[in-house]
Amino acid sequence: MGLVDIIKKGVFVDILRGMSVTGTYFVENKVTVEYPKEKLQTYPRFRGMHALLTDPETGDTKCVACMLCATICPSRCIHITGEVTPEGRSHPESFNLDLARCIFCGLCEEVCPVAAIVMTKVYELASFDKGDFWLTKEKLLANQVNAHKEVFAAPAAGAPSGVTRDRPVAGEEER
Amino acid sequence: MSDPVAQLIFLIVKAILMPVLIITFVAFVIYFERKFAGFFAGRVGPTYLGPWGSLQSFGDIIKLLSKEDVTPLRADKLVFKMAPYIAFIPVFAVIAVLPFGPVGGGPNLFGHRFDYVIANFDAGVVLLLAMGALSVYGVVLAGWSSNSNYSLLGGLRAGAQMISYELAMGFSVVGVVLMAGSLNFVDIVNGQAGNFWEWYFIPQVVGGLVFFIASIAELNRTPFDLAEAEQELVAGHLTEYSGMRWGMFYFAEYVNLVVISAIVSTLYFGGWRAPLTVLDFIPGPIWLFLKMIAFIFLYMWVRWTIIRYRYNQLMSIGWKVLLPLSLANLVVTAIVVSLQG
Amino acid sequence: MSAPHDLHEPSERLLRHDASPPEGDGRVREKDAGSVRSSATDATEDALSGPPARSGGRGFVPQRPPTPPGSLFAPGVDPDVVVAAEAHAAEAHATQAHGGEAHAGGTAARPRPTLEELKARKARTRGLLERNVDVMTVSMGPQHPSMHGVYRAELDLDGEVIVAVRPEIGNLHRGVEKLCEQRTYHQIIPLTDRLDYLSGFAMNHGFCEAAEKLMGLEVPPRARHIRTLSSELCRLANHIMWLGVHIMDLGTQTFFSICFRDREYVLDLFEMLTGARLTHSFARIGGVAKDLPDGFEERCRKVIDFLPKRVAEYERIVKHNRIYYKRAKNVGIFTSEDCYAWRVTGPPLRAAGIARDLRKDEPYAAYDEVDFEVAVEYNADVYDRFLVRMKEIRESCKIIRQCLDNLPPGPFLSRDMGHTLPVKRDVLQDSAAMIQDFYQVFRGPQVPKGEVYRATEAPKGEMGVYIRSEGAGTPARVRFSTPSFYHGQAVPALVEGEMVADMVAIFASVDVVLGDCDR
Amino acid sequence: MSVAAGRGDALPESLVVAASKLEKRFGRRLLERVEFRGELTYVVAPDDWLRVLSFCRSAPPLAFDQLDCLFGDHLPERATAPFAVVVHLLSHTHGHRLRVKTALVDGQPVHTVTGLWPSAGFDERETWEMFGIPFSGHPDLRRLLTTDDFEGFPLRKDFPLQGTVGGRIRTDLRGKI
Repeated sequence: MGLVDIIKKGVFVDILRGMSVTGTYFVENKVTVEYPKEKLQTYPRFRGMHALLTDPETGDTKCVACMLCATICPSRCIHITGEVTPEGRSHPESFNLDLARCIFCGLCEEVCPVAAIVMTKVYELASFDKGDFWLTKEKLLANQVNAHKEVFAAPAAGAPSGVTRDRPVAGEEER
Repeated sequence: MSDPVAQLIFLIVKAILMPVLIITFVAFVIYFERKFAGFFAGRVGPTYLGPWGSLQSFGDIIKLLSKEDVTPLRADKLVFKMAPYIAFIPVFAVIAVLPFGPVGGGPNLFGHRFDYVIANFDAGVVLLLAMGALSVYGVVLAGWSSNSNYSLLGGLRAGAQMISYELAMGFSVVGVVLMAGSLNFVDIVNGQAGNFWEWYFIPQVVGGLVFFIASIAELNRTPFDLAEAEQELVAGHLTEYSGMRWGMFYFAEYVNLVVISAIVSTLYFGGWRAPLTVLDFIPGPIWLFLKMIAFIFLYMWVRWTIIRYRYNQLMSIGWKVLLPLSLANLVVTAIVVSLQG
Repeated sequence: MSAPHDLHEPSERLLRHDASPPEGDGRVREKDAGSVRSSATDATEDALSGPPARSGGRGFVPQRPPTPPGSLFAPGVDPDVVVAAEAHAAEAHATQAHGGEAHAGGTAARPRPTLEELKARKARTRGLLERNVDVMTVSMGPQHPSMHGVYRAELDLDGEVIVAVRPEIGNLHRGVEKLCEQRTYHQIIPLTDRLDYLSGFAMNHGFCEAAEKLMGLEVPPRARHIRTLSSELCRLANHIMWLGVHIMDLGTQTFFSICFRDREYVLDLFEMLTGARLTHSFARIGGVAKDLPDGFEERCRKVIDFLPKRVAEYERIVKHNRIYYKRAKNVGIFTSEDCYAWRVTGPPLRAAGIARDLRKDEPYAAYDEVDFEVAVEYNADVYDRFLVRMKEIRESCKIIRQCLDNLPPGPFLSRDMGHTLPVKRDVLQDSAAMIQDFYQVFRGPQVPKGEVYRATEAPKGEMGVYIRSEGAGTPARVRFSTPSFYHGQAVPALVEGEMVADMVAIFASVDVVLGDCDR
Repeated sequence: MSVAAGRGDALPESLVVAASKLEKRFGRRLLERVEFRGELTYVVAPDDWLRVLSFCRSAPPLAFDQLDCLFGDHLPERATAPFAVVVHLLSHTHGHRLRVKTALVDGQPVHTVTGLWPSAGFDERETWEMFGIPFSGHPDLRRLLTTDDFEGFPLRKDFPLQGTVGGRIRTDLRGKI
């Protein structure tokens, strides 16, 4: 413990050094995203609330009720009843998804052989009503406006837009 | 209007105005603490209530008032309810003896003499130390009466900590008292008349540092916030408090912050005096206010940067480092003052 | 040697850390210890830190020699520790026995304590441990602000000294192992995310490595590189968050925010890559779910260029801060023997001077193709665990950069029909892939009968996965031998004799996540 | 790159040495020896459990100084001894791993190994609560992960995946704690 160390301790070099760092943070640009006011854009792979896509030819869902998604689902949250239409097409009579059970793993989207079920960019899922978590076929079809553009269907018009903010890039936005 | 009557009226006005001003100021200090805590962490702090969130403290008060006031089943109810007041009231008493402008001299307001101090009290420093010691009781009693292990530990820590730091604080103040030759804050400020190199922080640099560190301990702020050490003791002595009772402790803490920063400026940084005599045209209270703000900011900066000492380390610093340092400072000051005098 | 009568001693002794293991295995594996010393980082700042061996400064605990009053703010420097350390340093310097690990400062070699010295230091820093004192029992957790998750510890306190700890876990038990027995291998992957939810991909990865070992499946090189990259990103996210939480536990709330700010960049990358921020579910049997997206590489490079700078800033705040030094140095000493006995792995083990890293020792994914150093420190205390993690952040950045540089072309998922889910694009275009899709979903992969155990280096320690297969598409028994489970168990051995304030510091320093612990 | 990143299915050399030592010491009391994917498994009788493991722990060529994990298993298709306790050992000295198993009937105790590796404490508690395999000599054999009033042994194959067991709100304790 030399004299230099004692002097350094006496004038609080170590603490002042730390304070200089927080001091720079004090004046730097802030990274806070004030959430309800401004929202971040999700990435194309983001796994949000599900949607069923419509087949533009028939106007009905693309789903053929093959049960793959219901089978692969680790939390067993998809319930499908299939039927055959008069034209001979396999078709889900009911397609229910229990969002309260869903763990958003994305396996249903991955295994779907006709790209009917997709995960969208909707992530604000809180609700006061438990019934809102029971997604029927109609709700899932209506949600396809929020689907990511990159999936295999063309994006439907009228997707809602909010005040969005770009992601901060490390080392760029600040300082 | 005779002079005594005018003085009485002035006294009443000052006695009402000062606490009100301090409380309003404290509300904003709390807001700035939260805002700056955010800034130091790269966040933005409160933004919603009022412009830039500036009314946040008032929102807090409304929230605290509307919350349920829970008293633990097996708490010592009388003590439990008294403790916040015991913590709250003594800190105000010190305000009375702090000068915030020139005292004495000729008539300066409506043809009468207006003293910028509530009480020109000859033993002001003693009052400061006594009241500081009293406010510990609030913490200790709160810890004891809550009937919770965490509270008890917090109260014990607070008691031990304040006693040991009170000593170092007292001895370091004596250096200033010796230099000023008086226990009166007014005389202490008058002793620092002149430019900023006449202030006591240069001859009393060691005492000033000790006083500053001890004052952080007195304020219960990081790195000495062991009494309520959130990460260890949940909230220490405040664990069982809720609603406005908790709010009073919280408020007392910030009143204390304001008062202590005023005291540091008064003892070592010339009080209401301007740093250069050419700047004397700016009134004294403004200088005091600016100095207080600077110290409050410094306290915040320290709090949001560095981490907490452990209990035994705190005690060993208090007894093994700060106390000997302040004693040495006292001896040296005494020798120098007696040689000069 | 095998003396069963040794094992019938009173129960208390068996579970305590002082149950000394039999002789013959106290050897510290000095496996290329010299080469792993990274000397680059901060030579100049070491001057401030003073003598490296310093007593805990616990003057008021009885039975310990009173520490002499040191200089300003310094606790008494234990003369014998310093003498021993200096002797050791001189010896190391003179003989260069360990391969010349003289510090970059050039003046003094950092002393490397032997196991015996560490034991002695531990015995000295632990306070009075009398069982029959009047104790105050405090229940710490599950709702304590600094208990990570829902861990609960009942502390017996003698004043501020912890006399005994009784850990209680299980508040987050979800029965993952039971669920795994009912799910195909593909379905288990999302469940593994939820083990250590702070580093989800590392958990995916560990399970997939085990399953691939069971199946004898080969992973394409591109997939292995993407896995390595993602695992290291997990390590970054985990260690940065660890730093924030650890320093917050010592008293500065600011750290929590600023570290979360930087973790956000990593999570951002994960959202871009996997579609989720925490529960990635990204690894697949035979590869990864998706290829790197456009623009990922550029962003990723920015992050890994940026994070080491940030970490250097954080080190400016805490590394030589006298308070952090006092709070962390010689606190929670856990020697390599203790680590073996309690199966404490990962950074705490590496902080005890053992260069044990499964990435090097039992390489998986692309770890044998990248160049990195195992972070090792020698004092086995909280401070050294901090140093190890900071080094690991830098090394992870290095690994990620190499993965990006050397990313081989080719498939990101094995084309093996029998074991892997097909790539989505193929399913839509190719009927064979569609058949494979149906087969995999309804039956699961083709797995031979047998059992495997595969351990991987998760950010928190070694994560072992045991799978026993009966040949069906679902495993017959899965066991996740997760690091936090054992770290949580070792808490009594870690903290008994320390003080309450150290409980939070030490508990954070071994990095326990309750999802990982309770499974 | 093949399984386990190029390690192949061959046993590491140090493990071969260790295995020969172990076999020399215990001979026919090692009931079964399985090699699979470069991992070595021995099955021992429950009575030999502690003896074999303490040999593994202390004999220098084996020197298994770390217990990687200990857990139970249930094989209802095995009529005689449907339960198993599996131990994974790791030697930091040599860097090899070993698996040791024992087969048990329902309720048959097996000796604790907490004296050899303290880290077995939680493992054995978990095995006991999940499979009902008692460990004689364990210092603190209580439920670990489930609630105190949990009934049954959840990881047995006959235990249902869904349903409610235990975890009731203890109204009977109201006012007493």
